[in-house]
Amino acid sequence: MLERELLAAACEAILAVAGEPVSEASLRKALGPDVSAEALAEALDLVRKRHEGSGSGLVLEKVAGGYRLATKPELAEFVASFLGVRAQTRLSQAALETLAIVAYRQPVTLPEINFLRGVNSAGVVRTLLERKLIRVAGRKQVVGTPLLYRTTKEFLVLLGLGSLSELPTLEELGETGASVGS
Amino acid sequence: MLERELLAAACEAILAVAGEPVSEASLRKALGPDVSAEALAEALDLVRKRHEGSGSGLVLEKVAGGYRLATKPELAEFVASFLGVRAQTRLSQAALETLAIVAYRQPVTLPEINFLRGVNSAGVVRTLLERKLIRVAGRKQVVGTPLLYRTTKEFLVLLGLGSLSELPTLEELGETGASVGS
Amino acid sequence: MGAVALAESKGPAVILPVFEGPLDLLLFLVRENRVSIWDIPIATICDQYQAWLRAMEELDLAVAGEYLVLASWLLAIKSRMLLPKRSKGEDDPRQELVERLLAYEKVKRQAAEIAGLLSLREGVWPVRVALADGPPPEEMALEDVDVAVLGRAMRAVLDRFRREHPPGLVLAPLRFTVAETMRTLWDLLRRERSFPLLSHMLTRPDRLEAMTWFLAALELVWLKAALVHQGLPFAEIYLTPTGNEPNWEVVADA
Repeated sequence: MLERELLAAACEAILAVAGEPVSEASLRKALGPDVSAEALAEALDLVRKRHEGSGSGLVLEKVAGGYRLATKPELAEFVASFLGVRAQTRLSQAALETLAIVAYRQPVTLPEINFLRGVNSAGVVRTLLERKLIRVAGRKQVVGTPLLYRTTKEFLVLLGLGSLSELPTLEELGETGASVGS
Repeated sequence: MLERELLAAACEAILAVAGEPVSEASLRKALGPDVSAEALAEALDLVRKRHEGSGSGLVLEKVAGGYRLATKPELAEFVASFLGVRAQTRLSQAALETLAIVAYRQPVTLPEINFLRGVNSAGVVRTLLERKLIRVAGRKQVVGTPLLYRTTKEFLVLLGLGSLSELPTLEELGETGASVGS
Repeated sequence: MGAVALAESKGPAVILPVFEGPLDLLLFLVRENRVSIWDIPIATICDQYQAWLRAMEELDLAVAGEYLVLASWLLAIKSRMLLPKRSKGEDDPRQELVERLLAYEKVKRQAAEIAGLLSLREGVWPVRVALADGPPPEEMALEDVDVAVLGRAMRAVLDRFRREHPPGLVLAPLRFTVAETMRTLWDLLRRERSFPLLSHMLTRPDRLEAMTWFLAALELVWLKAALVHQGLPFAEIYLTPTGNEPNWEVVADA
C-alpha cells in the first residue's frame, strides 16, 4: 500500500534529520491530523524492518523519549574510524582561537596564550604544531625562557595570503559590511 | 554476498553521521586499506538503490566532490513541518546577484562586485560570509590589496553541484545583439 | 525585483518596481522602451531615468548616491551625443555604458540560474543521525577556515578576556586627583599634627578615593613633607608633618 510506504518514508526522513529521539506525538503532529496511532505504529514497523537486513547501516531504536535512528552497533568501528580520519582535517574552536592568537600576536609564548584564553592550551598548541600551522621560533628571554610560536607558510597557503602583512586587521574585518545593508 | 552488504552498511552508517559530503578518499581511509575503489563504488551503488524505493525517506547524493545522505525532496513538507520551518531562508535578489558574481568570476573583490552591480554590496557580502556561502581567499595584489572572495563547499552542497564546473553556462545572448530579456 | 504600488499620471495604478541599483533601473527602461541595448536613445532614456528618480524621492524611497552618479553620467553622454563627430573612428560615447549594462544583465541571468538551482533543492535536508556517545564537538573543516573565521575567533578571545578582566583603576575617571588630595592632606596634617591614614582610607566610600589618599600620602613622604609611623604590622598608620612644605607648583605639574 502506497500510503503506508509514504508514511514510513516520511517517518524515516524526520528521524534522520532530528538527531535526537522523537516522540510519537511529535511525529503525528508533523505527519498531519489524519494519521492514526495505528497507522503510525505500522509505518514505524516498516522502517524498523527495512533496516533489519544486513545491507542497512542504521537501526530504528525505541528509547526513553520516543524513536530514533542510530548507526548499528556492529558498525561502530567504521564510524569511529571515519570520525578519527575526519578529525585530522578539522579544527576545534579551541584550536581556532589559539591559531588566531598566534597569527595576530606572533611571536607568542604558551603562557601568553594561556593568559589570553584563560585556559591551558598546551594540547591545542601541540595539535597546531602537528598540523604544521604553527612552528617554534626560538625562546623568549624571560624567566623560564618559554618557546616562541609563529605561524607557518602552510598557514599562509591555507588562508590564501602572500605574507603575514596581508592578514586583515580586526577593524578591517568588522567593517566588511558596516555600511550599506543588503 | 555479505562482504559487499557489510561495506554498503558501513558506508551508510558513516554518511548518516557525517552530515556533509564525504569524499571517496575519506570513505576508503575509514573503511580500511583492503577496500578497492571498485568495491567502494559497488557498495555506494547498493546504498543508492536501497533508497530508491518509495519506502525510503532518504537519498544518496553526489555533491561537492563527495557523497551525502539527504532527505527526499518530495517529503519536504513533512520534514519542514517537523522542524517548524517553512523552507530554508530564501536569498534576496541582492544576495543572489552577489553570489552569482562570486560564483562565476571567482576569485573576485568587493570593488569588482560593487562595479558590476552598480551599488555598494558590502552588507550583502557579509551576509553571504555569515551564511558560509562565500569565503575570503587572500588578497588581490592591486592598490589597496582588497580581499578576494570565493564560493565554499557549502555553496556547492546547497545548489546540489558536484563541482564548480557544473555551474550552468549561459548562451551569450548579449553578443548576438538580441534585445535584453530578464 | 520587488514591486510597490504607485498611483501615477500614466495610468490608474502603476506598479513601481523596486530596483537593485541604477543599472537595474536603466535595464528596466531599455526594456520598457523596447530599444536595442546597442543603440540606446540616450536623450529619452536620460529623461525617463530622472523622472524615475523623482518618483522614488516622492515616495521617500532612499535614493542612494549611486543613482545620482549614473544620472550625471547619462547627462554627460547626452551632451557628448549632441556634439558633431570629429572623426569617423571616434568611439561612441555610449560604449562604456553599454558594456556595463551587458555585464550587469549577464549577472542577473546568472543570478536567475542560481535561484533556479536553489529552488530545486528546497526541502532537501542533510541527514545527521545522532552518535551513541553524544554529539561530536563543534569543529570546522580546515578548508573552511579563512581570515574572516580567524578574525571572529580572535574577537571571541578578546571579548571573553575583557569580560573576565574588567578594567582596573587606571581607566577610571579622574574624580580624585592625587595633587589635590596632597594639598588637602597637607592642610590636615598642619592642623591636626597627626593623621590616621589607614582608618581614613578604610572609611572612604569609594575604592578609587581610598587609593588616591594612599598615593597622596606616599607622595608627601617621598617629598619629605611627612613621616609614617606604624607600631605593629596591620596596626594604624599615622602620618606626621615634617615642616617641609612641598613646592605646590611642581606637584600640580606632575
